[in-house]
Parts: sequence; C-alpha cells; structure tokens
Amino acid sequence: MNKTAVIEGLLFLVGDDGLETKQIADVLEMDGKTVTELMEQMKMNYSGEASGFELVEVAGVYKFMTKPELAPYIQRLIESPGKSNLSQAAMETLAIVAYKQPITRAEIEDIRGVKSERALQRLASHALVKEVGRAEGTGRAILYGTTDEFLQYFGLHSLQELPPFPEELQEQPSEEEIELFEK
Amino acid sequence: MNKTAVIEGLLFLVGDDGLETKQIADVLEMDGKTVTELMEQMKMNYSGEASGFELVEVAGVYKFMTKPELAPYIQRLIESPGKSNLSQAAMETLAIVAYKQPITRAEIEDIRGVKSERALQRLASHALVKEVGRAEGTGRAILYGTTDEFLQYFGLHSLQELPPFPEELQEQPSEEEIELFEK
Amino acid sequence: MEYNVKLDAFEGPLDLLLHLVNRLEIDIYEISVLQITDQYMAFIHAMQELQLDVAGEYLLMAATLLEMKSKMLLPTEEEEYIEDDYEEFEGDPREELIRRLVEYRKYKLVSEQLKQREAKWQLVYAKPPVPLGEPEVKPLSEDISVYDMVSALQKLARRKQLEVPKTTKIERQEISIKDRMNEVMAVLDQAYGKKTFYEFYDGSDREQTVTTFLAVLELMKKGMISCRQEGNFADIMIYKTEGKRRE
Repeated sequence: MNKTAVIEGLLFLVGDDGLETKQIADVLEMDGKTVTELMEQMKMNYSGEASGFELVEVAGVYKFMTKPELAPYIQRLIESPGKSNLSQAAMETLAIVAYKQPITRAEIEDIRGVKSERALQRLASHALVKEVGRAEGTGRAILYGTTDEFLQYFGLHSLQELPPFPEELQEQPSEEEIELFEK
Repeated sequence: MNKTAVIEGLLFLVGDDGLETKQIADVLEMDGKTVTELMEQMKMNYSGEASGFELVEVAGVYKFMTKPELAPYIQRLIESPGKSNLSQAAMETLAIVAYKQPITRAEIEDIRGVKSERALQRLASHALVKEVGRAEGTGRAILYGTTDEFLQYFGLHSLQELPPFPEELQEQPSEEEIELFEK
Repeated sequence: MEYNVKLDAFEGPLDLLLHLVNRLEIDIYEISVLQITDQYMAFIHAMQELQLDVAGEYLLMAATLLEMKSKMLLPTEEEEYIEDDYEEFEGDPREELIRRLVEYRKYKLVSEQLKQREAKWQLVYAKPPVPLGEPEVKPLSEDISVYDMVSALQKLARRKQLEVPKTTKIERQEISIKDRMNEVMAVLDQAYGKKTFYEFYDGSDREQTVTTFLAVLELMKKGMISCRQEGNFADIMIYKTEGKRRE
C-alpha cells in the first residue's frame, strides 16, 4: 500500500483531531521534511471538484475538512429523518445516566470525552432524565438520574432489567470480561 | 459540486453511523435506484490501491471504513491494545442466536448442552443480541435475536449474508430457517 | 491411556463428546455407545481424581450415557439389541444423542466461520461520526429499545478506542513541579481558594497525576495550602492558606 493511501486512511480515521507532522512521520517511519513535501502534494489531490473534502493544515495539524459547498446538504441531512429521533450524543448520555445514576455532568463528560450539556438538556426536555440531588463537596454539582417516563418509554419495570454495562467502558476489565474475551 | 463528491463528504462526516440509501436519496433529491447504482460505482472508485479507505455496505448503511492493510499503522497510531475477540462460548451462543432467531435461552442451552445465561448477558451488553419478543405459552420466555451491531461486527449487509448453515442431504431445512433466510 | 483433563478446553459435554468421536475417528452416525461411554467416563473419573469440580452438565451427560449403555447391554423384551443395526429398531436410544451431536457440530462449524469473519473485520475501522447538531425536538418514536442505548455505548467504546494519544502528552512530562505548583495556586485562586483534591486531576495521564501530587505536597510543605479531610474516604479539600503569597 502506498504512503499517500496510508496517510489518507489515517487522516480519515482521526477526522477533526487531525495529525501532526511528527505523528505521521512516526507512524510511517519517514522524516518530517519528506512528510511535509508529501502533504503539500496531497493537498492538491483533494482540491478538485471530485472530492467532498479537502486537506487543510491548521496550527500545525493536518486534517480533512468537508468543503464549504457541502453546507446546504449537511443541513438537509440533519433534517432528514434518520432511524431514531434521539441523536447518538443523546442516546449515549442517556445510557450513561441510566447505568451510572446518580451522576454529575462532569462524570458523564469524563466517560464520553466530550461536552454533554446540550445532550442533557435534550434528554431533560423529553423528561427522560431529571435532577435527583446534589453531589457532596464544594461544587454541589447537580446529580442526574432517569425518570419513570424513561422506564416506561423503554418498557422496563426497573433499572435491574438493563443488560450489563459494556466492559470496554469500565475502568477495570471484570473477571467475566476476561472469560468472555480471549486475546 | 458533483453528486459523488457530496456523498463522499457526507459519508466522511457521519463516519461510523453511515448513511441509508433513503437518506442519500433525500439529501440529493434522487430516487433510491439511482442512489444504489451510484453507490456501486463509488465502491469501485475506492477499491483501488490509491485509496486508504473503502466504501462498504454493512447493516443497511453505506459507510467508509479503512482498508485492512492499514491496521498495523492504525494500531501504531492509537497505541491501544488490539481489539478483543469473542470467546468460544460467546461465539457459539451467538451463532445459535444468529441462525435460529428468534430463540429462547432454554433452546440455546438445549443445543449447547450447557448453561448459557452468562454468555447471553455478555452478548447483550455488547449489543450483539437483543430481546426481540416473548415466546407464546406460560413462561413467556424472552426471545433473542441479533442486532445491527451484530451485522456490523461481522461486516454483514444483512442476515442473508451469513455463511450458509450446513444441512444434511437427507434433511429438509426447518421452517424457521426458511423464514430466516427470506427476511 | 492419556486424557486431556482440562475441562476448560471444552464448551460442555457435547463438545467433549465430539472431541472423543474425533479422537476415535468414528463416524458420528456409527457411534458405539459402549466405546464412547467408556471414554467419557474415563475422562470424568480422571477429572475427579484430580479433585476438580466437574460441572453438573457433564455429570448429567454421564448419567445419560450410562443409562443408554445399560439398555444396550440388557436384552430387550423383543430381541437382543444389535448395536450397529439401529435402523431396524424403533426408538434407538442413540438417536437423540446423535441428533444433538450433529446439530451441535453444525453450530461449531458456523461459529468457526464467524470467527474468521470476526478476524477479518477487526482489521477495519470506521471513523467516529462528527456531531451534526440536533434535529428539531420531535416526540420520541415508539421503536427505541434498551438495545439502542447499549448500542450507543458500543459506539462510544469504539470512538474511545480510536482516541489518538496527543503529542502534548510528551510535552506534559516536561511540566516541572514548580510550574504545576503555580498552576495549582492559579486554579485555587479561581475557585475562591478551595477545591477538592480530586478536581486537580484530569484523569488519563499518569505523569500529570504524579506531578500534581508532588506539587501539592510541596505547596503544603511551604505552607501555601492546607488539606483537610472530613472522614475516611471523604474528598480531600485543598485550601489556599491565607496570608501566604505566591512567589
């Protein structure tokens, strides 16, 4: 596989995070200068009409970004009815609240790795989560939990009916995990 | 901007979520058949050496995925321990669910000859199986079936793509099997 | 005779029986109950001699086999049973066992094939989606299930797996304890002079954790902060000491 294809695949995968010259150089075992030259060349490949995204360099980071002409289509996509009317962000947040309640926003964000205020608001507006108390300590952060509507909506009698929390997201792999998965 | 470029850009954005034929048709104001044809053509475009990712159709959606040849580079980049495999017990249970769905736990245990509650629970927590209904009769036992995650895990477009179930020459396929393959 | 006494290697009594059938190199339809029962029992005995727990399922199968064997040995009411001639008999006791073994073997076969697919598909990765923004608030649809939640968590797990370690991680190692001390004081200033110990950690980075811990110790030694804990396992609060100044 040629190097530009590898770089293309990696840049695709990391998306908005992008890659620094050094990261590309390390992974491909090239020197920085060669990478820079290669990237200049690659930029041209994506600049044409046929490509939906382009290669940009922002603050020393290379990344693919969709072309501005895509904006109206993206808007239409958001409005096009997908499978569920809860977004992945909302569903993810809801799942974390369901399993880990009572939980603060900071803890949710810690697990998700992204800001979750909007998702929480969305869930609250659907009456799926609510404030259930305040955390001990200085911040007295709001603790979130699920509502009766949540149980009703998902056809659950109680929270005990939820399948076990995925081990990949647990801090420590449980013993069962080791049993289920063999490396 | 041409249509394939728009689709490319959108597929880049949605990543793992992928796009259904209907969504693409909506956004681009095309009919489903034209989309399908276009996507077949696009699949070819990314199949070559020069591309780091390819267009695949899994679990009813089109999405870009990196090429297998890229795996060693990705693993170097993310420094995470490789993905883990399903254990033999989990895989057996999953295979039974896949081919015999909808199926109760008791029926699975009958085939395997061992308790399978744990394996089922673990599969559910990995979103590979889910409750799809209740059996008729007194017990109203839970019926299990496979999920979209299951299709995705094995890179299947639909259940029809499962490897054919081995049949004895003298045996007629059971009704359930016919039903499964006609879905 | 040698026995593989690792019961762990088998998924259950059917798996063990299939193993024995393979080892005896016999056709599954031509199973000799006497032979297979002896082999199976020898295995179970070996297990027990090693004082390993033999699961109930294995013992149940042992009982079934023994019952079958005894039926074979006893002449039936009509005539003597000839083992290899089972088709002439109705209700061959082996029938059920053979049916189960054949059935189970099929699933073992397809699970092997699934394993190969699994291996192949573990080499390809999809990109985490870009959040595109929430659509209009609409009433929730009926067909969302618990599964959708678990599925969302799986997607989250996949996304987290793809997190690329930042090169800044390396830079962080270069943060001196002195710099971190200044940062801690700055954070305390912003938090009106107190904050929990826990809040100084951003989690992931061990280097950062160690540096922060050492910085806090150093600040305590210098009397610039004080720490208080209400009870065992309670959060440790860090207070900026009044009157002392940062240099």
